Amino acid sequence: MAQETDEQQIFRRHCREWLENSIPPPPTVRLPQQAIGIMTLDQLGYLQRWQKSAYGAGLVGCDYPVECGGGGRKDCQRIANEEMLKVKLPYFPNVIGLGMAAPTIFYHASDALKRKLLPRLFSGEEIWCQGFSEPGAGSDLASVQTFARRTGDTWIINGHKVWTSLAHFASWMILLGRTDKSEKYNGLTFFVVPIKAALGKGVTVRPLIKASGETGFNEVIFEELEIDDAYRLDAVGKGWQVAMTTLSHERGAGQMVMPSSGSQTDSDYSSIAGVKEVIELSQHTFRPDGGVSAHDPVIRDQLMRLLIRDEGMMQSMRVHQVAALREHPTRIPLQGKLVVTELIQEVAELALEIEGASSTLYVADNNAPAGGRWAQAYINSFANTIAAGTSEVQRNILGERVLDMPKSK
Amino acid sequence: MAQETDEQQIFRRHCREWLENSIPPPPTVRLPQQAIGIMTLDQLGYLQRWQKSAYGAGLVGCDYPVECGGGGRKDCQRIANEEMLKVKLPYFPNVIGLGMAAPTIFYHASDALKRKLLPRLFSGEEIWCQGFSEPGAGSDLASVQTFARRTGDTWIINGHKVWTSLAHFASWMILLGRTDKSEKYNGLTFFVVPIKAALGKGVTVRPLIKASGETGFNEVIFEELEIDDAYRLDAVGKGWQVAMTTLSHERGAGQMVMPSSGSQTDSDYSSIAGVKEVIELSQHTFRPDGGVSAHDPVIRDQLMRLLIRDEGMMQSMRVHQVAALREHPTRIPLQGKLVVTELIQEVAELALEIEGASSTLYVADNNAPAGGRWAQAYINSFANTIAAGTSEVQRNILGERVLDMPKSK
Amino acid sequence: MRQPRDFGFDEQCVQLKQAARHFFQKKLPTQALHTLVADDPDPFRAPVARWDRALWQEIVQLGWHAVAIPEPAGGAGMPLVAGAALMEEAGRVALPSPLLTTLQSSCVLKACNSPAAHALLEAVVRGSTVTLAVLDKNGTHQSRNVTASKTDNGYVLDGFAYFVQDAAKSDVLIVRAGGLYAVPVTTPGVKIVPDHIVDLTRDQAHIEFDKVDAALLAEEGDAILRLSEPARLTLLAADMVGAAEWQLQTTVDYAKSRVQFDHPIGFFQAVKHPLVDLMVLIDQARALVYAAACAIDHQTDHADSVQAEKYARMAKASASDMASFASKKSTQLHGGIGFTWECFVHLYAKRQKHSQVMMGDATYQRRLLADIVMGIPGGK
Amino acid sequence: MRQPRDFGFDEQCVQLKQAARHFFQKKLPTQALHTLVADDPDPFRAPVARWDRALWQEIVQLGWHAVAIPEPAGGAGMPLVAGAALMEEAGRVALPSPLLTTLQSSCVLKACNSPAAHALLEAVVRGSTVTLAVLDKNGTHQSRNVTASKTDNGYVLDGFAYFVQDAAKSDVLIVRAGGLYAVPVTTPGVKIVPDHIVDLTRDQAHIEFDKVDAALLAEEGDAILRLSEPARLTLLAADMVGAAEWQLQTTVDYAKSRVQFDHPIGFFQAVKHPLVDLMVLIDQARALVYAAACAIDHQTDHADSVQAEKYARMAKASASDMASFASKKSTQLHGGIGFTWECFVHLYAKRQKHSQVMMGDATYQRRLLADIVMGIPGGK
Repeated sequence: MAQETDEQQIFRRHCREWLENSIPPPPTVRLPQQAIGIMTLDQLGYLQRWQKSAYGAGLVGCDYPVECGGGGRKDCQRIANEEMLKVKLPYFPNVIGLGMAAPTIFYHASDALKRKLLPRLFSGEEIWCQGFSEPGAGSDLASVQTFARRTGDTWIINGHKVWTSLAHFASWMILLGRTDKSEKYNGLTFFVVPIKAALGKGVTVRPLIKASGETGFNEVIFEELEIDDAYRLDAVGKGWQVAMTTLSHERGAGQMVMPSSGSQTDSDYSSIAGVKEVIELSQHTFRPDGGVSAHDPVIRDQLMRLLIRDEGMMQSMRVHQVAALREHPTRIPLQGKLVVTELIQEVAELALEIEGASSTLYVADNNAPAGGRWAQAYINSFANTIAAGTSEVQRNILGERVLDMPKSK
Repeated sequence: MAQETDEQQIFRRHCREWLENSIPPPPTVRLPQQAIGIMTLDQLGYLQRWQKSAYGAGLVGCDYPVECGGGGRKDCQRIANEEMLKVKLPYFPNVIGLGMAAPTIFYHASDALKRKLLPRLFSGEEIWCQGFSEPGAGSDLASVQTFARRTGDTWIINGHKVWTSLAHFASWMILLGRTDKSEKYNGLTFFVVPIKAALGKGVTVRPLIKASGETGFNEVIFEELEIDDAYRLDAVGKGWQVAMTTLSHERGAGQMVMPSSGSQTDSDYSSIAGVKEVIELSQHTFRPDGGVSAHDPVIRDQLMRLLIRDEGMMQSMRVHQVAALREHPTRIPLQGKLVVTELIQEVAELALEIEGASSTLYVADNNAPAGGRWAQAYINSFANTIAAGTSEVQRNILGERVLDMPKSK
Repeated sequence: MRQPRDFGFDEQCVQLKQAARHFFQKKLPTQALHTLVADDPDPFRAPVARWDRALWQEIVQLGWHAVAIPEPAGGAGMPLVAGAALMEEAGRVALPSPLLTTLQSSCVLKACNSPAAHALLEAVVRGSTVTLAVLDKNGTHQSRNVTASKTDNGYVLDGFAYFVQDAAKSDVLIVRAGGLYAVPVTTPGVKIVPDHIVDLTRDQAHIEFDKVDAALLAEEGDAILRLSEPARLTLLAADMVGAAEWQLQTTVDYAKSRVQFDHPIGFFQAVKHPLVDLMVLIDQARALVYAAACAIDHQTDHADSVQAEKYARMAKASASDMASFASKKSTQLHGGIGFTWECFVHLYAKRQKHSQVMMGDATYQRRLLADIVMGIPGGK
Repeated sequence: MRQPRDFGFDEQCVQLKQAARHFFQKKLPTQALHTLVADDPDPFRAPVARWDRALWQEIVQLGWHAVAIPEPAGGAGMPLVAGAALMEEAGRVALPSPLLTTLQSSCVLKACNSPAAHALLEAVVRGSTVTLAVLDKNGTHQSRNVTASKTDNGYVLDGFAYFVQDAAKSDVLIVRAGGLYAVPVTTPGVKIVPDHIVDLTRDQAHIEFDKVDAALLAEEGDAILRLSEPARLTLLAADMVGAAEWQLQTTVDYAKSRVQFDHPIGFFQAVKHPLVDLMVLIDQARALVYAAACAIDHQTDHADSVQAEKYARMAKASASDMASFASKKSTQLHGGIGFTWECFVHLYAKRQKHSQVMMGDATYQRRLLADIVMGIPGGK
């Protein structure tokens, strides 16, 4: 067990002290469950104020160099996150920026670009979105067709990106584009694109409606958009390698720890997937014969199955934090996305079974249990098991990168 | 609904009348659950006497031509089987012969060979085995390496077959061999091989021990065995096509209905997979807290899940019998092997859970519930989910042949 | 009684199934369904029943709404297996209509065996649509949520009923208030409050009864409901089986046409194998639906009706698990498009979710099945 | 009490785990295990314990058998998390030995807190092996299957105990007879009847006590057993996790080397994906084992011990489901070779099946977990 460094110890104290007096007031608007569900400027504004405040105190971007707007510390983001998990806080709104754009920029952009982009990314003043998926490029990301053709020092972009969360608020997009049609992987190049500035001038953002009836994703269409070559990351034709940096961070298996706040701790079970809420739900919903759901032994068994998986998942992340127990660098982190998204789906489905007849009621119905939250959660759960690498692709990745089995494609 | 033909009606009456007075006496030796488990000559002799008697009465091979030893009837084997299902009978021992060798010979052998082989196959006097699998050719059957080289009108065979049920009793083997190493599928040729006559003269049969500790399968080794070219089926290089006839019959999706007896009917639930026995078992076994297993609501739920699948499987075979409901010719029959073998496995596993601590006891232990049958059944269940096309291969076949999806290999 | 091996699928019954398949596929292709029910994605839209009344009139003219009503009452007098086959085809197009509620209500009315019930059956034959108002706020039959008082002219009902299916498409309510009562929806004092529901292909309401005149159909309401429960479960499960077959075929089609990694995705076993498993689940559930319908059609004594109830609970349990898996896989395997409003799969997934909990989910059915097969622990 | 984020895996504990891994892998490669325990496939062979006594003596010399015994009694005084880590490595080689029973018995003895128990702990440190004889014929604690009578010199036991683990490898029995009693196996009147069991890597017996002299360890037998149950569950689950990791790695290796259809079979998702799912199950079970051990090591009040029991039941439930899946998939994915005696996978599958039912299966653990988390219905 490596002991904490002096820097880490001092920084941990700093975090604690600052947090003691800096927890933001509760929001006046109802917040979505995740940042990618932000719908209104009111919601965004509240969360941006929190991110800016945490950034100001040095709790965001701790491990990035000072000249990029970071804290210049070593392995301290983890400490800040741990302290931010201990108190009840909102989450950061700029999740694509912090989780994916920042490390990608850090590892692949020019120094000038890092200095230009990262400070306002960390502060949350500029929101980021991700332009990867296309109608014909989902699981098979390398088949993207959005084309960038070069004219001197500018690139002209045409194409169609889909499932871009936060695009309607975003100043910037990280974009994986094609610059050579003759080579699949080596024909890709990576850009940062100032989409807000170009709205109506080559960029159109349109909301996509989810199966739940809500908006939340967007499609972004590029028509003869011109951008400067300075917005290119790494070399022409190296886009796939750059995208791998993005994706490894998205999967929690990258080098840089993502700044994060907002989980609610609980002295007993802090359930990620909402199992605890469903146990609560079962206490005041009824089986078809009128019995309380929480008294049905089969329902109890199913609830415990999910509770055990929930706890097992959290404890396995705890195992990963112990260096001596970490026999493979990405075995546990690469499981996270797969495990949590499937668990959330099953929890929501069990909640509907527990609600029984009243699970038919949707969010607009005054009699819907928990405000119809679980029906909505179930429908939306597929966005999570599909987006950012479907569960099927996640299992390929785990089988290939961790268990070293041959590629399935 | 096509009505029964006159021939069928008369034949059905004949079957009923014969069966009324011809049910064999109970065996004096304990019989294995399936024909491929036959271990002793006593067991074999009892079952051979039954098959010969049923053949003598015209209940075996009904639909084959008279000149091949068959009944020369049209669509009557089904009738005989239905009638034989209604009473408690032993099964036929020559299952590989009846189910696989007979239709293969019928569709691909010379008339002379049909006349020579089929009568004693139907009567059960000559037992058959199947020489397909090899150590390196399991799921990928077409990679068989057992080689037959031609010298004039004889073939010299060298190679190694495994998992050959009944080989220790068999007079004949159907053998898929390689006659050309340069072509995978078109380099195969199909033979019938008189293995019993060649024992010690180019053929060695050795028992393989199963994980349950029992024998039951064999390996068969060919060393410079000479056979006559008359024992070849169809043309040289057409072995794969011939084998497809064998396999489609093995999967219950062939043209010829396999003669079969021996299921036990039951006025209420006639469970194929033994669910009923496990329900019975649960009435006198105990949970770790001392409660009767049958009173545990979660155990009851699990039992009902299996009972429903068991009944669903049987009813879906009933659906397949109704021509007007048969929207795809092999959709239901091709499911049979997959569904029944996986169900049997899960039933055995639940039985072990229900037995609790006493599930640790094996067949030699006097205190083992049901004589240790369920532990043995669980271990042996994998022979069924693996042999004759693993469950994984069965799912490929269903996806490709019934749902018309592209081949996975 | 000995049951026919073919479930009673005689020529008439087979013809009905084929005609219904052809008719529904032609009249309500999925694009038309989407236009009909999914024009407004806003979850807070008004809870208006979206259905095609003209199409329903055609169904009535074909007599399919009265398929299982005995000939003496003017119906087609066909067996329940015909009704199940019809519902399967209706489920296959996710038909928004009062067909299920009307067929189910007919089973209740047949069980009532009273002149009033006979009269209502005749009205059904003439085109009246009927639904059941028999559940309390918890979705159970436990509380006396509606009470009936005898008056000089008949009966008066007071109280609330919940989870009334396709109420906005119905002309008459069968209300549980100790006994069963018939109430035309236009009767003064009936207040139908539509629910905002997830399922876009159905409507649902809770209903207030305020001194509502009603006609007695049967004294022993709960007994009649129990008696008719196997048939009602079977019809519901048939709808689910049909819907699941659509989910299977649509997803298979997608898997054959969507190319990723240079293969149609059906090449990949992670796509292919779950679809095979779904096919197996569907075939078993369908078979149990037919077995249940056949057993109900041929029951003559108590043992028969126990057998019929077993098959019906098996059918609903099996169909519910099938529907859960079908919805999950049809959505998941459609990938990015699968969770959008414009894709059709959510219409079916939502209908299936609704059906899964109606009349009790799989776990509940298995509990009651176990009580029949294994006896009730403690031996009541 | 606040628990360390690292589960208490200090340097000593990590070193133990690494040393154990190295030692066991070197001393008992799977081929040697197969030779040791699977020489005779006949199910009717004599029920003789097959184990390597010399290897056990080495373990004793390393002090690992006493790893969790407090220093005052002469043990290593390490936390339970060290014992769990050790058991995990022992499970990984499917070690036939009295290690599990001795570690579990030590937990019982520690809980007894009596001079006799202290003395027995000291004997354990010196190399005595101990097992529990606490179950009745139904595998439960329900019946008074052994009775104790007080005599002038001490106590005398009469009755039967069942499902005694690794009895043939044990020197001393801890017998439940109201209280808990210590009985050396050589005491006159002790008759050990070996069971014919499925698991080749363990032995098991039922034992007759006929006027057997015994030393009282604790008056309140059931309370002590309950108190030590979380620790015993945790050690058992640790063994299962180690065994499952072997099942995973061995099957992955096979999937990488076995070629069919021109690909190593690991290419196919029907092989690859279940192995990934198994890995996830293992990692969760392992994490819950560590969490349980850590919670037990750091319990100071009632709330802590409730928490410890929760984690321990989670660990055993999780490990049992994991073991079931691991055994199924490791056998199935080995194909034809997988169901032969010569293949190693059945050794582990049989050990796992045995472990799954020991101390109660997953369903049972979940029921007790629900009683803690959700309260007992009816509110006892």
